[in-house]
Amino acid sequence: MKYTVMVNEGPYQHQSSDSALQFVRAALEKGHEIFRVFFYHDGVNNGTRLAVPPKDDRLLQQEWSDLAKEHDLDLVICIAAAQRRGLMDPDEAKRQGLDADNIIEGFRISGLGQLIEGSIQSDRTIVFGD
Amino acid sequence: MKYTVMVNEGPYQHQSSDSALQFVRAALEKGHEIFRVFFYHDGVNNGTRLAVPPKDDRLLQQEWSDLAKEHDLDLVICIAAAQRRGLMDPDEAKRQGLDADNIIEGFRISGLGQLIEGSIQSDRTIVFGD
Amino acid sequence: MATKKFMYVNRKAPYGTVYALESLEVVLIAAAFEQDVSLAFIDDGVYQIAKGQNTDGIGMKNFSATYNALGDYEINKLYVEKESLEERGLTEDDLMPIVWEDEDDDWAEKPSIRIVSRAEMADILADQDVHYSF
Amino acid sequence: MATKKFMYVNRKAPYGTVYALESLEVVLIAAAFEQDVSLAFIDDGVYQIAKGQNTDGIGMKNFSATYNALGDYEINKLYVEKESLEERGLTEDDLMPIVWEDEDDDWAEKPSIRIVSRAEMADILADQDVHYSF
Amino acid sequence: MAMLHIVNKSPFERNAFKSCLDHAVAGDSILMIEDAAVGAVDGTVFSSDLKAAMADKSVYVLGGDLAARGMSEDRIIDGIKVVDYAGFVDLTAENDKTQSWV
Amino acid sequence: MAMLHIVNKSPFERNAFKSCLDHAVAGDSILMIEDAAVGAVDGTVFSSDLKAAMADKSVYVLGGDLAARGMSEDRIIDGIKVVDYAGFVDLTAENDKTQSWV
Repeated sequence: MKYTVMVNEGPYQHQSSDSALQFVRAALEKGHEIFRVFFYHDGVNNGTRLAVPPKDDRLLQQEWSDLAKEHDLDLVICIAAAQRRGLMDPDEAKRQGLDADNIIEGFRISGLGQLIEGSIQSDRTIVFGD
Repeated sequence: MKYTVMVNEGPYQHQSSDSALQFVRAALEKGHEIFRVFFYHDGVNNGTRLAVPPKDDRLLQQEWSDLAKEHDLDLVICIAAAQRRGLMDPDEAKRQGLDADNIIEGFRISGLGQLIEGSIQSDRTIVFGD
Repeated sequence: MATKKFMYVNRKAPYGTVYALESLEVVLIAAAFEQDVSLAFIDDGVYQIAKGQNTDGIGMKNFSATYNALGDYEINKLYVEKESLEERGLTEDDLMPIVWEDEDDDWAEKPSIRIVSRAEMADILADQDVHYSF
Repeated sequence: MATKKFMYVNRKAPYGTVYALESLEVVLIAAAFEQDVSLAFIDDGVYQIAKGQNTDGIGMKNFSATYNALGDYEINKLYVEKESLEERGLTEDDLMPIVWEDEDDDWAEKPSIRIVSRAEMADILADQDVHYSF
Repeated sequence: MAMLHIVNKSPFERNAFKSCLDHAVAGDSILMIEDAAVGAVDGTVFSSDLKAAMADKSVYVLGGDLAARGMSEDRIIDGIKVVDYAGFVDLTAENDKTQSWV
Repeated sequence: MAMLHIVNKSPFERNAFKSCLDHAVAGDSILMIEDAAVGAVDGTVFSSDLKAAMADKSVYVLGGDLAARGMSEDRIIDGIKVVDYAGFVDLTAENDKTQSWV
């Protein structure tokens, strides 16, 4: 089965990101295909590389990044939501005249059309939010 | 009257940041003192300089920054909450071996003791959250 | 590409959270994909299309006029739950008169808002392929 | 510095949101300031101190043991609302046996949890100087 | 020692507003901001609870939040006072302390 | 064309769970995750609503979320099935579509 997963909250504040991560892992283990994970609203904040590993807790942003590398996942951050909240990749930061970017490896920034296309192409769309 | 204001949500996702900003402006206009604004939980995300001015909407992060400059406000971001979520100043980024920082002018990163101290020193503590 | 039935489920008041605004942004993009698009306004979601919204006092962008533009994108199925209105002391008269122009009927203006009962809403939700929740 | 009465109002379940964990982090820091600290567990906040919490299945850190450490910081006023427990089918037996050692009573172990009625909780809240809401 | 209770949640969506009413004591004030503003409207499933609380408490609503959600002032419960942000600040100063029901 | 309803909100805090019950149709399935897991416990002010829904709908709870909140499986309502994340995935595959009541 082919899935598109939508993540609408940032890491830690709500469990959504944790739940989505566990769901995606379980789906992959069962041999399903994750066509795309789309990060919207505060979900864009899952894609920062500036978070610091806590002494005794999970680092969600890194876990998403590692999972993407391991399974060649397509993790897409919505550009409009990202601009409001300050999540930037090198190209977009340059285009906006900003002096830094903060995206972590394994995520890419693109438009909302990627969400719709994901839902059209996939058998199931699963939403994780507040 | 002397106020400490606590902001517990990031910009846009919840109205908390807007409400706190309007409250602080109104308090200043009435001649009250804002001893400190403490950003906790996702509230730390109000302090990024990587957000992009929208065509037709407010840029909350910049509005906080401008207000701080104008009134010499003490805007404090909780370090523990910031580390989880990826909000860094140059010193902390360097200390953690990160290649970038994203704090906007007018905010500083410090510990939770700043919140308690603010509430002890102030006549009123007002919480804005989800 | 296959055509699917997309349902945007709006259950929250506008301005208190960003969901209403960012839901609308998805809807506008979705229009380009030529899918079957419906919007449901349930619970506090009914306030999103309340008429007379004025944000001058809170410094936020008033995006309510955008709902009137949906007709231009051929998005004209806005289901509003009757019980949700009633519980909040509202009637259809409290909603914006959102319309669309029917190309097949000499561009006659027709209402986009369809008031449905909770039971009808349940059936409408059951009849969709993709549910985006805001 | 003046001594104020600080009340930490906990109204949300743990793990679904970060508030319970980050509330506890403030409480631990607050201990150093020698203020009068109380915690209230109201509504879903009562689940924060439910016993037997096990987070193995969700990949999150189980921080519930930290409540047991509060006594060492002389934080021993944990008010739990009776009606909130009852509405959720819970009793005091479902809560962790959080205790503190009374220095003035030969280090006798005493319970930190005080079950109070909703009306009593209202009076306790009214008697504070600073309310942090989580 | 009167308290200002600040509520920002719709009474139709969450239990925070109800919990506030259950814990406010006589003489306290309640201010509705953000999504809670819709709770000021008369003729809702919540209005009788709020009216009961008004017997011994003062109730306020932030006008800007009410207007943003399309609710005009002439439909709110009699006796609820409409304030702006300056009035919000005054309420925090006039009361000895505040509690936010987030 | 059966639907899986995913609820992640405590029924004591928000109206999302109640709204889900009001809109699910016969033959649908309901899965409680995150804070909604506490809704599975028997003897609460919510359990009669949920039991009524179970007359023509299947109800599941994510075991990990139940355990995290200290609720043991022996106190949940009879007939509610406990699943892990693998079971969650199976439910999304067995049903034709899903709706999240966020």
